[in-house]
Amino acid sequence: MVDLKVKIDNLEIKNPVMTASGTSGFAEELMDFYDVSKLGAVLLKGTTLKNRDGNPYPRMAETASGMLNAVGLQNKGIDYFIENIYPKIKDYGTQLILNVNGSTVEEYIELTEKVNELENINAIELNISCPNVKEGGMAFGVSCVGAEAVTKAVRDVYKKTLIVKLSPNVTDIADIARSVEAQGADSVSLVNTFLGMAVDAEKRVPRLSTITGGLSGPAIKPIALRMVWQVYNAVKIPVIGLGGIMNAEDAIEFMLAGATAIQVGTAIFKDPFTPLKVVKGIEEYLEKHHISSASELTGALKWQ
Amino acid sequence: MVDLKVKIDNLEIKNPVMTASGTSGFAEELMDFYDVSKLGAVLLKGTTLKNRDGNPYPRMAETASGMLNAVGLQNKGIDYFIENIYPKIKDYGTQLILNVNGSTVEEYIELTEKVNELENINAIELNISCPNVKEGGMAFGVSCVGAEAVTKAVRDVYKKTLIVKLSPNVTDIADIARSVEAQGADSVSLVNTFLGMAVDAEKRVPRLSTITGGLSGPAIKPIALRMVWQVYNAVKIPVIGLGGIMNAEDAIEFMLAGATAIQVGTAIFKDPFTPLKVVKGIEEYLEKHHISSASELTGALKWQ
Amino acid sequence: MGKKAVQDFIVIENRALNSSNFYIKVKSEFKLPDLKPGQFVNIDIKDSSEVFLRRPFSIFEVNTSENTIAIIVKVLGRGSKKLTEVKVGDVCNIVFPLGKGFTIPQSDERILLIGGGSGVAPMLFLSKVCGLPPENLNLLLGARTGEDHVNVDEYKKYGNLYFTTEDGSLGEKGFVTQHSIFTSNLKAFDKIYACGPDAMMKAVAKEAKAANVFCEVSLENLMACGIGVCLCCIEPTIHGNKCVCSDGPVFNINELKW
Amino acid sequence: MGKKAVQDFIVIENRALNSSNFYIKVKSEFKLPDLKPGQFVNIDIKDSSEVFLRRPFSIFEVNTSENTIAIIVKVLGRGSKKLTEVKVGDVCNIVFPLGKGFTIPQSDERILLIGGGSGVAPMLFLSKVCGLPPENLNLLLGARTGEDHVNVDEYKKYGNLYFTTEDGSLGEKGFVTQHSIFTSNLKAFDKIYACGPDAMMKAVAKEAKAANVFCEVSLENLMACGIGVCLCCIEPTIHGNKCVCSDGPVFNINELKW
Ligand SMILES: Cc1cc2nc3c(=O)[nH]c(=O)nc-3n(C[C@H](O)[C@H](O)[C@H](O)COP(=O)(O)OP(=O)(O)OC[C@H]3O[C@@H](n4cnc5c(N)ncnc54)[C@H](O)[C@@H]3O)c2cc1C
Ligand SMILES: Cc1cc2nc3c(=O)[nH]c(=O)nc-3n(C[C@H](O)[C@H](O)[C@H](O)COP(=O)(O)OP(=O)(O)OC[C@H]3O[C@@H](n4cnc5c(N)ncnc54)[C@H](O)[C@@H]3O)c2cc1C
Ligand SMILES: Cc1cc2nc3c(=O)[nH]c(=O)nc-3n(C[C@H](O)[C@H](O)[C@H](O)COP(=O)(O)O)c2cc1C
Ligand SMILES: Cc1cc2nc3c(=O)[nH]c(=O)nc-3n(C[C@H](O)[C@H](O)[C@H](O)COP(=O)(O)O)c2cc1C
Ligand code: FES
Ligand code: FES
Repeated sequence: MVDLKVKIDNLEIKNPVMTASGTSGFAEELMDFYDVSKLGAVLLKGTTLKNRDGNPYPRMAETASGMLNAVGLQNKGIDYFIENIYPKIKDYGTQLILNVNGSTVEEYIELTEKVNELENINAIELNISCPNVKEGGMAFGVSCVGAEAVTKAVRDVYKKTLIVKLSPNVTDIADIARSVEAQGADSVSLVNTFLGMAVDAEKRVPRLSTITGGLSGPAIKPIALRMVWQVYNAVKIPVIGLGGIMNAEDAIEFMLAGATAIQVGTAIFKDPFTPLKVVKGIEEYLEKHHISSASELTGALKWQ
Repeated sequence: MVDLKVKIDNLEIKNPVMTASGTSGFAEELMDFYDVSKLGAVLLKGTTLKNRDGNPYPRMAETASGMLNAVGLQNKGIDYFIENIYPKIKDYGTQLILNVNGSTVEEYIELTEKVNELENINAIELNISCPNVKEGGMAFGVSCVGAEAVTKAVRDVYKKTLIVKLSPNVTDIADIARSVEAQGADSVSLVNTFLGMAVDAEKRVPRLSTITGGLSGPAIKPIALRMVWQVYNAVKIPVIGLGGIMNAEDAIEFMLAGATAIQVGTAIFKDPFTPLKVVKGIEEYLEKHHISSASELTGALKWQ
Repeated sequence: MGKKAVQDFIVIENRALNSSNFYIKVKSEFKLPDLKPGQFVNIDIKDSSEVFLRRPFSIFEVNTSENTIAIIVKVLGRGSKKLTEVKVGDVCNIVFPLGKGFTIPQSDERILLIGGGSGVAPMLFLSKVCGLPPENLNLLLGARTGEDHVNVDEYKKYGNLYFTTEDGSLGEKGFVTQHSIFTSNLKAFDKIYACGPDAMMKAVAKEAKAANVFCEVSLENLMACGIGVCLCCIEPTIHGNKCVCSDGPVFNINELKW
Repeated sequence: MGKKAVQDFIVIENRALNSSNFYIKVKSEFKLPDLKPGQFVNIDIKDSSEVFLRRPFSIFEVNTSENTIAIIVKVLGRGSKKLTEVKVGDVCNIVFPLGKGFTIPQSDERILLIGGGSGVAPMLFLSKVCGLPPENLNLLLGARTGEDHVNVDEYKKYGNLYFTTEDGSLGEKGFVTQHSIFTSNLKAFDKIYACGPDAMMKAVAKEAKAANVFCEVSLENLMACGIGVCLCCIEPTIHGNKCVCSDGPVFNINELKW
């Protein structure tokens, strides 16, 4: 029997597989297919202080081995979540991690204080990297100063595990990672989507209502993997890797490059069972290679 | 009859289709398939002052809808080029553009002075964005200061059309584009490859000898297209767009987003005829849509 | 749990209905759940270097004893083209059942079903299973030319069939909203259902609203997930943005911001 | 110009030679150019969501009157697997002819051809066309077990056949370099040719070098373009890095830095 457990700071997770925020709703939809308690964690939909309608339709465009989205953080706000959703999902038997988003540092603080009160939410993922909102969002994530400011403010009020989600749309992601580590982040997750664009050549219009949107899926995997490797070599806190993971082999590549845990995003759209299949595949890989615990994979890449 | 001619500064090219540097050798290999005089321009292999052996094997890894390379500017140096290659290719009947690379500003200057003397080379593409060399290369391309320094130095000695090739591995590519425009660049081409990585999960080793390498192909197209759009909206000089162009439809998307001309790179590996097919496809598109000249496509995207 | 499934089906039939529409029937080795008109399936397009996401198709026919589902596929782009190239015996991976169906009319109601293009599929399914006396059910199908109409002779037994074509080659000339059964007295119907191109559904909805007749339409917004997790397929409604895939694809027109 | 082509071929045969090797024959509607043993073709793997680049395969058989080319494909990963699923009648897009061939021996020379795995293909092609008297030609093929050996009975008429298997189930037990014909007197050969796994070719090269016998090997470095423009397939030689696709794939071992 192999040991699949891994730890993100004090957070124990039963296996290294999480769903990515914005790609698995509030886990309820996945429950139509299988019991999410088999997953390490579910990253809940990006939540803001107030209701957000998000961007106009069309919000998505298919690209080569990937897709662009311009959802723009549509959600009903934290109070609605606490009253109407949290009670339904809190006993799903997996770690629930809320993805929190603000347009100002104050919003992040106010939001975090509310999440502090939720007993069954043991970690938050601070999204400072959403490319699909005009105010805040990625603006914080693309400079060390911005990333530091949000992380510090939230760290001061948030007592449980603080994961900061990094934007890949930067010159030096290791720099940003070091900055948020210095401000007390317990972990970093990367990557969020890459800012991209799609054009309808026949109609001569952009394919997204917002012209540009966030690229995800296997297309971005090589860049995401490189960033995880760079960040793993730059910080001491655990790294959560994601970006184009479609199967266990991809997940293992991220772990070898330095990830302690991984998230499955867009692959869920192709097959909602993907996260579950990845758990199984990691287990089989460990058995086949006579490795006793998943945590041994982290950074186990051999080079030079 | 539609008019395919476009202009990059004073450089007249018979159609907007160029081959990308490093993906079409010195054009000789393409001549085994067809007459390159049918193309707008051929971007010659990245050339340095002295001979460079490049990186060790393995230098490439296939990825989802793309590939990583770690060639590392293998070439025999400018003097070898001038003596042994230039005489053979100078009358190919298309614009020949040399891609020049240095590790120091001085090297760029010395190299450029030599290229100045070559009558049938009417433009250079300044590569400040190669991710596959340790010294120089991308280092210049990821900061405005670096990009400015090289561009200014080369502009002072180079009299013909100066194209600067930008790195996509930056937070704000429009910023870099504005910097090189201010230093006298006649045009910018983008994008070079994205820094990426691939791992062999079974062997637990990197797939490239250099661990990381440059990602190209359709996978990167949405990001490249977005960058072309941003740069087009930031500068007045003509933009040359590339990154994942596989067919005429892709090429037209780049032109609509703001490119005056486009380059075909990795697609040549799949089919050496791709650049020729793109010329034909653009011609057909213009006819079908009753557009009289290719230059009308530039920035013709309709939005808001 | 287990309300929805991802399952391999085997293709047992694939034939051209006309130049651009194909009839594809797939069989499961498992018992099918209850499937309602208006619901859809999300199909993995295998072996395509160009298609990344699944493609949604309305359920057209269901045979619960044979465990088969049939769909009508109109060739539009890369994915639908590829899908129509499947051969008998091929495996077809499907996520289902997705979305909510139409409101089933009561047995004494008079209804009008309007289908355009591949939108005929859910209309035909609904006319077959709603259990109305044929005289109460009116099926109006629109297309560009007679050739674009797929053969629906079989459906004569479920109700009255009417056609429009833009060139007048079959049925009345013009759009569905110009057909006499539509223009004469819309209030004569208790319920109107429509599926087809956006422009057609909007035209229908406008008249139905004016006549104050119950009307449901089935939307075909672009989808990424099909299961309500991505929020890409949204349609603005009076209750805010709703997901076409999970809150729809069937909407009452009074809810829409058309 | 026109020295190389990108052409659609039609698959006219595809059969399993054993559990992991397939024989695939394709036909062109155009006249084939002259094709030499050691040259290769670069094949587009159609309809695969996982394969992006072409895959190179050595030419195994050529029929210039029928305009057919045959290759032997060993299933290794995604691309080779997919390729072996082609059906008679399928279109197969090929870039060819690529690379330089082996040095053809003179008619009075004694040669030893050594093939391992899918490396048998160019060896068999060479033995067929080099025009030597059969007594001068020795073909030594290595594999893990007897099952891994493809049937080469036909080639008996071109020379002497020898086999090795790691488990001793066919021919001599061990690696090719342990076979008696190899260990007895290497100097008896004027020329040695080898194609197969790197380790095998390196072992052969070492002995050939020691015995000072002419030896050519055919390399299978990973390729992106296959036509000499990308510089991905390089092999260090005494004259610097050379492209396996355009300077090779055949190299004299004295040139290599092995
Ligand atoms: C709930 C639902 C039910 C459907 N039922 C059917 C059905 O029964 N039969 C049928 O033939 N089709 C049906 N469709 C539409 C079908 O899913 C699309 O035609 C198909 O996805 C097109 O894929 P493609 O790869 O061929 O086109 P692509 O190559 O992806 O696109 C070609 C062009 O069409 C546009 N396009 C693609 N899909 C849509 C869309 N859904 N709406 C508007 N424009 C689009 C693209 O933007 C592009 O410009 C349904 C769609 C939905 C959402
Ligand atoms: C000049 C030349 C001639 C060849 N002739 C033949 C032939 O006649 N018959 C034949 O069966 N094969 C031949 N090959 C090898 C063949 O091209 C590869 O087996 C094939 O490309 C593997 O593709 P894949 O998609 O199945 O493997 P992938 O899924 O791409 O790879 C599977 C694994 O194998 C490794 N791998 C893939 N290709 C190679 C390679 N070329 N060398 C070493 N490791 C590799 C990958 O790194 C990966 O770990 C030849 C190669 C060259 C360069
Ligand atoms: C439709 C969609 C919505 C997303 N919404 C969010 C979000 O609300 N918050 C967030 O941090 N990331 C969001 N993401 C980004 C994903 O969580 C993930 O970082 C990204 O998609 C890369 O992973 P993948 O390639 O596995 O999808 C979203 C992605 C998609 C495709
Ligand atoms: C094998 C290879 C070698 C390359 N060499 C160079 C080079 O020498 N100089 C340069 O500016 N770009 C080089 N590039 C980058 C390409 O010119 C191009 O910018 C990039 O590949 C993106 O375009 P594509 O997706 O069409 O290939 C190289 C790319 C590849 C794949
Ligand atoms: S398609 Fe994802 S929510 Fe509807
Ligand atoms: S594979 Fe491109 S140079 Fe050999």
